[in-house]
Amino acid sequence: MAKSWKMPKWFYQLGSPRWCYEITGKLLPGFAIVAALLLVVGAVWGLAFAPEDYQQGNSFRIIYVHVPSAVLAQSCYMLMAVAGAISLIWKMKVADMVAKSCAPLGATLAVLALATGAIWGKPTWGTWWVWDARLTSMLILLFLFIGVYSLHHAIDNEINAGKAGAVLSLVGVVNIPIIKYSVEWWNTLHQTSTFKVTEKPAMPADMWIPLLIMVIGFYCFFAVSLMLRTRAEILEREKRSGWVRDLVEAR
Amino acid sequence: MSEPSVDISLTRVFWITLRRDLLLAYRRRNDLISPLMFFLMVATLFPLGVSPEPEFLSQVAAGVVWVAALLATLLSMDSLFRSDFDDGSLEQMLLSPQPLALLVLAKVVAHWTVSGLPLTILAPLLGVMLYLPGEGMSALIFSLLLGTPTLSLIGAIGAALTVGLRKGGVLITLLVLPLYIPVLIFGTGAVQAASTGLPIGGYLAILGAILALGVVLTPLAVAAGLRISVSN
Amino acid sequence: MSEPSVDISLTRVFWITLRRDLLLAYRRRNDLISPLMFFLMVATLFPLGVSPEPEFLSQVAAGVVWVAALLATLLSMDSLFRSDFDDGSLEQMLLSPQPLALLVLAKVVAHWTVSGLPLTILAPLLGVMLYLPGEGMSALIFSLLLGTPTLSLIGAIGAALTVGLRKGGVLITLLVLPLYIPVLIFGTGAVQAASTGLPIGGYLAILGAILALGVVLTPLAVAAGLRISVSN
Amino acid sequence: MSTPLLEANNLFCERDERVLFEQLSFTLNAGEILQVEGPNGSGKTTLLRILAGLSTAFEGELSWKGEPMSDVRDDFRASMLYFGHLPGVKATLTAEENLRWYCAVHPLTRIEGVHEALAKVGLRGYEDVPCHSLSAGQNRRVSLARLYFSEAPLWVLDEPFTAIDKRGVAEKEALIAAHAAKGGSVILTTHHELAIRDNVRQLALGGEIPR
Amino acid sequence: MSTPLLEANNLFCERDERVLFEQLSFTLNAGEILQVEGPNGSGKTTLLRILAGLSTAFEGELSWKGEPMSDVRDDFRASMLYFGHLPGVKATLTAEENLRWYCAVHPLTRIEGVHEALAKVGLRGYEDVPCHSLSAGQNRRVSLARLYFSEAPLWVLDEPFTAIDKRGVAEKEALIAAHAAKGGSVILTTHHELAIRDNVRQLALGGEIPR
Ligand code: HEM
Ligand SMILES: Nc1ncnc2c1ncn2[C@@H]1O[C@H](COP(=O)(O)OP(=O)(O)OP(=O)(O)O)[C@@H](O)[C@H]1O
Ligand SMILES: Nc1ncnc2c1ncn2[C@@H]1O[C@H](COP(=O)(O)OP(=O)(O)OP(=O)(O)O)[C@@H](O)[C@H]1O
Ligand SMILES: [Mg+2]
Ligand SMILES: [Mg+2]
Repeated sequence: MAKSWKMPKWFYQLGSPRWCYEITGKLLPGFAIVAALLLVVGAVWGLAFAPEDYQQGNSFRIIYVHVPSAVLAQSCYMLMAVAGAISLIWKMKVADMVAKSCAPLGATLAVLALATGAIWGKPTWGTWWVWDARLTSMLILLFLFIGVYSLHHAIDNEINAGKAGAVLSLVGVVNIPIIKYSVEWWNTLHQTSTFKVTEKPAMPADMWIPLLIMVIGFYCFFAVSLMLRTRAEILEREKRSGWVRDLVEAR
Repeated sequence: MSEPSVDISLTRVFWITLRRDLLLAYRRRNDLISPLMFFLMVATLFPLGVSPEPEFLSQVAAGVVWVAALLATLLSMDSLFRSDFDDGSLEQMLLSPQPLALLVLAKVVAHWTVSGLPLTILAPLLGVMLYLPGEGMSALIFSLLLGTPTLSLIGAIGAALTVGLRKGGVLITLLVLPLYIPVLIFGTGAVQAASTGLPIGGYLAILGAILALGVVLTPLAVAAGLRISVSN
Repeated sequence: MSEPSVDISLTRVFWITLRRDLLLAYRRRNDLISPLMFFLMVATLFPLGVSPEPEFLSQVAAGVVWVAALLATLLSMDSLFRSDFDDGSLEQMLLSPQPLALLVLAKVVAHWTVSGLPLTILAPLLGVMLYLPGEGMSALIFSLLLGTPTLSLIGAIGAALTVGLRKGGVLITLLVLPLYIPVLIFGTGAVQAASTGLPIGGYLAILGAILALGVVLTPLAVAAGLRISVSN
Repeated sequence: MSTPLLEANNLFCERDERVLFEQLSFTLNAGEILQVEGPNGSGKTTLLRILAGLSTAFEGELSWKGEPMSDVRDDFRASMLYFGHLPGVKATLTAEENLRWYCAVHPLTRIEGVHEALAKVGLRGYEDVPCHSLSAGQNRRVSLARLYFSEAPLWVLDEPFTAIDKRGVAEKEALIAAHAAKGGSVILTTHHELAIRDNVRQLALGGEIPR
Repeated sequence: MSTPLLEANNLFCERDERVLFEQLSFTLNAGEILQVEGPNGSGKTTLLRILAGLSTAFEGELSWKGEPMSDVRDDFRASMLYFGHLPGVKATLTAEENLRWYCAVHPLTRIEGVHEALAKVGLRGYEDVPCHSLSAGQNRRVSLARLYFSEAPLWVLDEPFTAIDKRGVAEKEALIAAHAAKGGSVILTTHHELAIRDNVRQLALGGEIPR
């Protein structure tokens, strides 16, 4: 195992659960407000004011949930793997907690992306499901999330569960490009899909600006839920330490 | 104090561990035929459950054989470290000063020799049973030959991570199957390409590359997984 | 001396054993989703490995779902008695004056509740993913509802006979798969009949009859198998 | 003379062509303790499993209260408590859940006694801990707790003191002696020196018995 | 004063929110025997697994020959023989095959000594029997045979006498004493009363130690 490389001081500070708890406590309200604002603005704009799609009518509006959740699910996996790697190499507790919190969030997002996609698919493609490259790799991503989540919960010992989850998500990271590549190749070989999810529809600004707002809003919302989960995790694991006791008594 | 560990060369440790695992497999040689029978039976169930028509079967043969090989490997994976864990041999392996990744690699090689290799050898029989076009046959064999070791290697990661858990058998499936998908896609891709007269070099090259990557990286992940599982 | 055994009524013993096994399953509730995920994944492997085309998939959907359900049941079967054997609970069961067949039946019912039943509930989702024609859906559900308990019962025989062996996991497949074939044939038959608009009453009646026979006979066979395995 | 509780007549057993015992006959009466002695591998566990009915790989006759064992199997099972090398404790259940299930399938037990029995074996405070988080000795204590609430007249105990600490051993010995004093019977094996002296008979297996 | 072989500094370990030990410090020198004592569940096995490097669930420092353990892990592993609750014997291999493999992966062993060691633990005549056909005690004897041909300076033995008959225990005790006399070190736990008196130090874990 790598001996600790020298890292900047803030990096180690981040590793202290207490510092992390305090800093997220300060950041939380800001993020929460921004998330709420962006989501409301984006949703109202996207759902009520953006123009109708000339082909799909109003059904396209589901894009405002679908794309953010799909994009975020992938980022979430990367975050989980990076946090896992950090916790493995530098034995940083907080990174471990972040990684643990990512798995259920990511799985939820993946389910959301799949569900909205399926709902969207019914009117546009006339079917709930197509074995298209995008869809398939999203499904596999969901499987990976569920795998990490199950492993976390199958191991009783917190620390070992974290390490095991980290090893698995790292292995998954190596595999994700391979999966993406293979699925795409496989699909282009067999199926000439009439609908390409990959191609960005030439959207008017009125359509994509709310989409962008929604995406950013989703990210902020994700940050909020991640912080909340991580904070709960910190309290749970550090409950015997002095500062948590003080905190509880202060309540 | 650590000179003697240099004495026993790493290759020797590898061979002895390989030999031990092959011996273990040989002692329980009735179990050896089981993955093969599973393999055969999935290929039998399929015509029974779906459709026995030759034209239909010959289209799907490559996929069915590959899926069957994948499931057979998966099924046999759980036992890779379980008995070592249960009887304490695994602890002794971890306490050995020899590189754990090396011992792991030896075990995986032994596992493949008694599961993936026989599957590959048996595959043409299945191909015939499912009316696989003759041109696809050699592609089937080569793709399995390059693909099944990767399946064993990836499966070993799942086995290592779940060995400490009671009832790991099904969880391992969950962890490992998503990682198997590229191998499956390139494997069947090769056979289908061959059946339609296309070149298969590209597919085999990719399968080979994945295997090479796997041989280098997975033993490390497996070793890490084992240390985690035992320290539980 | 034997009056107290009359006291504890047989129904109570059945319920308590059932409750215990459900509790055990609940304690490891994460394991519960694993057979389901396996089920889902096999259904995913198939389009990946064979062909993703809707017309093709809709033809084979019934067979693939059934084969996946069968394999998922099979995979989870091995653990039915293994942990009881390993920790000595099985010995205590055999030494109880209560009818062993009854205890066995309770265990199988618990097993089905946490494996076959969820599989049946999940099956429509797979049906949709594989483009099963809408008319076949209810036939799929009913055939699985009648078929999966039989699979659990038959699987229990295999589990009982192999529990004393190290590495039984694969041998059980060998023993059990041939016995599964009739269930598979009538199950997929029902769905295919429904998809083409034919009546399915006959198929379901046969599945029901097999199940009734199984409930009566298999617990006895399982009990005998367990006594043999333990006395080894 | 009253009929003995358990009677073994002319038992013969071999494993892998090694004769473990032959022409082995003995009786066990109510209130007696029979200690099966012998070095490692002399066949003590094998004998106990035969007596309990777990193994059928033997020749000879067994009778229970004067009747052939095969006729009264169920009565015998109801009257016996068996403690083997494997403790019969499910790792994911708590100690209490384990014992409650045992009570359900074994009639001669007092389910009310479970809680108290756990306290007596020193597991107070561990009632809610799943057994896989218990130490080796604690796991065996869970199984031994059955001795406190079972009303089975015959106890068959294979190495009950393994992994138990000294105080635990002394308590269990006292319990065994009390059981015998109340008219119960015990067959046990142990490599410890038994402190009980009353009503104890030895049965030696194997050529050379370490003394 | 020479640097101690093994040094533990301020160890802390808790399991399921129960503190097993805290501020535990001790040293072990060449030629010493350290007996870890404590009732069931006091953390003996946990401590031994931590020392052996099998468990990482602790806080505090360990050092080996004066250097931090993490730097000299491999040297430490090569110098240690660990005997745990699980004997590490494969059931389908014979005793000899089991021990030969052990020799291959552990450098400080004399492979020529395997045969003789098996005879010494009383398994002469059982060389060709797969271990699943051995009794509980014989299985543990297979694993204990390692003590006869290992040249590792440090032995870590968790309940080595479990399931071993009286004569076996006496022999193993003599062996341990001889190892210490030759300058080897031993850490062991046992619920038996140790007959060895020289160079033995006790380390008590848990509140109440049965005496
Ligand atoms: C279950 C079904 C579906 C799944 C799993 C799915 C999945 C995805 C994924 C993974 C992305 C990628 C986001 C990124 O990385 O940029 C995406 C984007 C997108 N999807 Fe879907 N999708 C589904 C159905 C649909 C349907 C039915 C439509 C509309 C016809 C659709 C339209 C889009 C669009 C327009 C984008 C944005 C493309 C871009 O910005 O690159 N999707 N979807
Ligand atoms: N896997 C585990 N998870 C959580 N707690 C555990 C685990 N294993 C043991 N413990 C707890 O740690 C404590 C010490 O266990 P340990 O096995 O070290 O005891 P011990 O001293 O070796 O006892 P014995 O004499 O019974 O072998 C016990 O109270 C037990 O409840
Ligand atoms: N499953 C088996 N198959 C064949 N032979 C066996 C089997 N189990 C035990 N034996 C043999 O039977 C003999 C007696 O074993 P048993 O377990 O009864 O001994 P024991 O007296 O209980 O010993 P211990 O004190 O070690 O527990 C041993 O020599 C062993 O080799
Ligand atoms: Mg014995
Ligand atoms: Mg212990």
